[in-house]
Amino acid sequence: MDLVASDLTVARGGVPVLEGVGFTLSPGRALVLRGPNGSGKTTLLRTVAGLQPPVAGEIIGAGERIAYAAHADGLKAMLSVVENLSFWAAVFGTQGIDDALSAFNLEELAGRAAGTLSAGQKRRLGLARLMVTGRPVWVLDEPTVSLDAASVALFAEAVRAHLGQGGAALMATHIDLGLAEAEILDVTGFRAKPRARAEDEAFL
Amino acid sequence: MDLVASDLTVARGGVPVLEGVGFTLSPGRALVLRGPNGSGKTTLLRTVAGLQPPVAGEIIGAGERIAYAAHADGLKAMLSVVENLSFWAAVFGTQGIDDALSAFNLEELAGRAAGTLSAGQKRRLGLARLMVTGRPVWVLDEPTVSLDAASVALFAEAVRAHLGQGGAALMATHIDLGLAEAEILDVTGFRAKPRARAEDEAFL
Amino acid sequence: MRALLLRDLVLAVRAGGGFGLGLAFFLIVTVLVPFGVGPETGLLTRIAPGILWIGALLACLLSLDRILALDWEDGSLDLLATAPLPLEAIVSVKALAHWITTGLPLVLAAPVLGVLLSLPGPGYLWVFVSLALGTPALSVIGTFGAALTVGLKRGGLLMSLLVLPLYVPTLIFGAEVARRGTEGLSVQSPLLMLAGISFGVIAALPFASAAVLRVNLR
Amino acid sequence: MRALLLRDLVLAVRAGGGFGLGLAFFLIVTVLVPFGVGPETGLLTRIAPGILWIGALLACLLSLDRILALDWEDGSLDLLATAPLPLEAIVSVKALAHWITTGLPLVLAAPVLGVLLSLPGPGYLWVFVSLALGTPALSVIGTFGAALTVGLKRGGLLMSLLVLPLYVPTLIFGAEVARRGTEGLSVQSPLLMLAGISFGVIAALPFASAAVLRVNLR
Amino acid sequence: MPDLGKYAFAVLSSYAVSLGLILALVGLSIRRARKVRAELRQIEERQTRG
Amino acid sequence: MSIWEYANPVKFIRTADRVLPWLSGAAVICLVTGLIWGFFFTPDDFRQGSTVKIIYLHVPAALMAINAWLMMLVASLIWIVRRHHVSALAARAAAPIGATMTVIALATGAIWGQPMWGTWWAWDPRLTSFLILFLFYLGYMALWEAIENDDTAADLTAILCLVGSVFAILSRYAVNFWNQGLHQGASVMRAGALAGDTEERVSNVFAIPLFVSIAGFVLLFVALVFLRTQTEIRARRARALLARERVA
Ligand code: HEM
Ligand SMILES: Nc1ncnc2c1ncn2[C@@H]1O[C@H](COP(=O)(O)OP(=O)(O)OP(=O)(O)O)[C@@H](O)[C@H]1O
Ligand SMILES: Nc1ncnc2c1ncn2[C@@H]1O[C@H](COP(=O)(O)OP(=O)(O)OP(=O)(O)O)[C@@H](O)[C@H]1O
Ligand SMILES: [Mg+2]
Ligand SMILES: [Mg+2]
Repeated sequence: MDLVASDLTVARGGVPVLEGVGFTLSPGRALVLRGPNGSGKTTLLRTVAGLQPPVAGEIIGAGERIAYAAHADGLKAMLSVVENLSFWAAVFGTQGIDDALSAFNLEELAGRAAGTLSAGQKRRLGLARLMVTGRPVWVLDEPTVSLDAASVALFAEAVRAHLGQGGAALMATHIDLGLAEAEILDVTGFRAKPRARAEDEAFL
Repeated sequence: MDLVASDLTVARGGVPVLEGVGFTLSPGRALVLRGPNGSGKTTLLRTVAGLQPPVAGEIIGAGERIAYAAHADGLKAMLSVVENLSFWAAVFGTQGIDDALSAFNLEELAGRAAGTLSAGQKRRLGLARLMVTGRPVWVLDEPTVSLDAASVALFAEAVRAHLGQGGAALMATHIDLGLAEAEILDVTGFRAKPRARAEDEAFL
Repeated sequence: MRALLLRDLVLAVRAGGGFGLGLAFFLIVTVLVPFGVGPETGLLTRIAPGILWIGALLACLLSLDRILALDWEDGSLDLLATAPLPLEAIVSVKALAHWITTGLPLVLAAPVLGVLLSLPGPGYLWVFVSLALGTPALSVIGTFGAALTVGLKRGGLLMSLLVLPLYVPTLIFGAEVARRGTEGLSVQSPLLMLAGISFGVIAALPFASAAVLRVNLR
Repeated sequence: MRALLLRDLVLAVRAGGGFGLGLAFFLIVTVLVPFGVGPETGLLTRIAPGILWIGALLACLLSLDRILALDWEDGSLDLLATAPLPLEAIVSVKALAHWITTGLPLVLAAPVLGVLLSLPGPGYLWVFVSLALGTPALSVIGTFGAALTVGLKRGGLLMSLLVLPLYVPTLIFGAEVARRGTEGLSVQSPLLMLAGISFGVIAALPFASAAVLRVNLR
Repeated sequence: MPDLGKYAFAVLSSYAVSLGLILALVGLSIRRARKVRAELRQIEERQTRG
Repeated sequence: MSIWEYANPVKFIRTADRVLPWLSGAAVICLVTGLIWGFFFTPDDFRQGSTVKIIYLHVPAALMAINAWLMMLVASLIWIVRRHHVSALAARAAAPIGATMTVIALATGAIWGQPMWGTWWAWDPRLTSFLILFLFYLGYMALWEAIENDDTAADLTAILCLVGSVFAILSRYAVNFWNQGLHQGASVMRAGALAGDTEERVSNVFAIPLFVSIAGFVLLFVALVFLRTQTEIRARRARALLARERVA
């Protein structure tokens, strides 16, 4: 099933930031969003993930199919790496976190409390969470922040495996992800024309 | 005055992570720390910035000469961009934030509350803070995270200007900073030999 | 859902927050009151049931911000919202976890602390019963307050402000049950009201909390 | 230092935290007490000075975690520690900002809230005086508690547990001044003790707070 | 058994409570001491061997 | 040879292993003698009846509750000044013992108060200051538990202990002042009870078993501190070895 966004207008803090965005993401494909800082990539991803409603346009094939990873990793500092992952596995009703651990080279850190990991190790754990969701569409906001080259390669590997199994991925990033096969969508062209806050329209 | 670290051992959570680290940073020079995730770059920078004492070795020429920028930007979401910068200028006893604003292209955002900035805009503000400290040695932990290409160029520009005025910079990063003239120090070689937590040594 | 409940309980224990501390706060409020109003036994006896109720209520109130704020800050709440659990279930489970870690210990401790305030004989039973019936309502209402203020930086005090008026009916009937019971009067009608509030709130409020949370996540 | 004070005050106002809410909490505690202990005027009159003090103390306590925790979380505290201000000055300024945003409004509001509890005539003056003298001590002691627990995830309740026993002497002498003054007795000796505690604490405790903070930043 | 008169309950219960608390404290201390000692020995053995 | 040698963990463990049997033996002997003597072979007081027998638990526990805090204070100072790990761990080890003693003093006092004063609890200065002491113990132990890094925890709890001691003394004065000035009823009752008791205590019949029992409590405290400190050292060592293993 494709993820289709058509003629989407998304707003942040009430101000529309992107309009007329449309794309189709088929199983097995990856789409990378690009655009300068503040162009609205995070806003678009949050909308696709269903965390905020679009101002206009519609999104088909999202909802329960999406696994979202934001800037913040949602890790509990007091729980160990394994406990953090198992929790998310339980919430999403999947079994087995071993694949996720080995995919992101976390076996050695398995027993460590998440709060004592370095920035990059935390990020790896945050990404490993995607694998235990069992969801087909990954929506990722700057996934490789803080990762070293080896970890970026691990990530690219994991994404490729996911695509190979018929999954799809939608990512925002400023740097190279090492995913040559990904299509690129530059959001700069969709910058919303200056106008009032969406909710104020009734008052104009 | 040089910043000299000699035979430094630094520990995180009581466990030594790097040992025998030594470097000299002269005015006008930049030093980039590299190393895989969890190798101890953040720990080393915190030690140099004086936030934690070294386990062994010494650091000369640090202390009051250092301006530190960590993963967290220390921004107040409720204060505007100008207010955030002015506050730090006042704390460090310097005047004039205009240079900092223009160097990081923040003029347009000047009146916005820091909480409503996008990830990259926040980061730019965090970096602009360095310029108002008036301190000669910048110690930066992954400064370009979330920045787009244009902003990375701005940052490189600012660092170059700082070096040109006799400043120095010590940075940890995984990605290219666009600073060709920087020396590189790979911390991988200094990995501490496995041993117990520093404060537990009495117990071994 | 079981996983969420278990995780919240584990976190409450690990983070050194849960069980012990709500209790300790309750203890300390009870201890402070005599310092404030003076050590006279007669006076203390008269205000004992009311003070115990107020103490329990405040202890509950202070721990409310743990319900959702932590999960909000580290991004778990966003992720939970995209997980295959209805938000209504999530807020209910969170309220339950809060009650187990905070309300339940308070209920068990109240009779013991009654000693410090020279609570008279029958008081022990009725303070216990009224708290056992009332604290679940406090947790559920508190979850609603937490959901309302979750987006705000340190909404702590604002939340107290919003939640306290909502706590008033529960407090009035709960304290009334405790006070009347202590004085040996009939407690039937306030007891019925208290039970009514509790069940009503447990049945209906999670929907409001979930709605509010959905807006806040937007 | 002036900049830090100003920033903290501005933040307190903007974040919807400071002035209004400590006050509102105080108001609500005062309002809850009659619901808890019953509406009898004679009883309320007698406990009024004590309840006002306890209310002020709790309102203070609840806002303590704003003193340092926010700055810790967003990294400002690390940055401040590397700034050219001694940590002793930083904690003192933070305590002062806390007093201005929380203690001062409480002092001004207490006489007004006294009306709700049927505080007798001379009580207004003495509640005011004792709170004016005592709340600075509460802020400074509270800053110490905040510094002790700043590294801990949600140290909030632990901090209450640590701080409350430290508040006991201030509370006792403060409430004693208020109570005696209200009853028309001599207040000289508790007043002196209260002043002594306040000045001693203001002079000495910032050093302990700074030491503790330095350990926590390590 | 001495005749405790009407205060039997008070005296006996204070002895019971106190001795109970002391024994609990001693018991817990000893149990933890044993456990930690065994744990440490195990770790030491493992490390000297490995 | 200096006393600081015992600040070496290994040396401390060895010494503790050597003295512990003797200490605990002596503690058991004194406790059993004192308590059996007090319980079975002392006469009833003419005013308090058989309740005087509670004194053999109540007073030693009360004394130890205070002395344990003093010991923690000294140990904390040593840690702050000389940074001997054993000292910090000894303070940590003593806290639960002190807290238990406080609870015993409070519980026996409360049980005693019921027949004597007709109430379980009165806001008498002495009782009140013990309650506050208990809170200090709770806070101190909670802080130790809450902090993960051992050295940080040692530093913070040591400072808390210092500051807490000053405030504990202040509280004691405050509480004395507070209850005396205000209240007649309960304090009259109390003054009588206590005055009568102090006179009784002069009598050797009560004093000797009391002293034996106090000695028993002191020995018990010392033995437990040795044992628990040893345990803390071992636990710390185990953690250190595990950490090393993990890094390796
Ligand atoms: C008839 C009743 C009581 C008598 C005769 C009595 C007697 C005593 C005596 C002789 C001491 C030792 C004094 C000293 O070492 O300075 C003492 C200490 C103490 N008692 Fe009681 N007590 C009574 C009831 C209570 C009650 C009801 C409580 C608490 C609930 C209590 C708590 C304490 C405490 C905390 C101490 C230690 C205070 C200190 O050493 O300064 N006592 N008591
Ligand atoms: N809470 C808010 N209120 C008002 N405006 C906001 C708010 N949050 C973000 N914005 C603005 O909305 C725009 C889009 O932000 P968004 O975070 O989507 O950008 P982005 O493309 O993810 O940028 P970055 O690459 O820096 O992460 C930005 O101009 C930002 O300043
Ligand atoms: N609080 C802590 N307790 C114990 N160990 C920790 C703690 N924080 C970090 N560590 C460990 O210390 C090591 C060094 O961490 P540090 O953050 O310095 O790495 P880094 O080089 O900055 O890595 P990154 O590139 O991922 O940011 C890591 O192995 C990490 O797991
Ligand atoms: Mg973004
Ligand atoms: Mg790092």
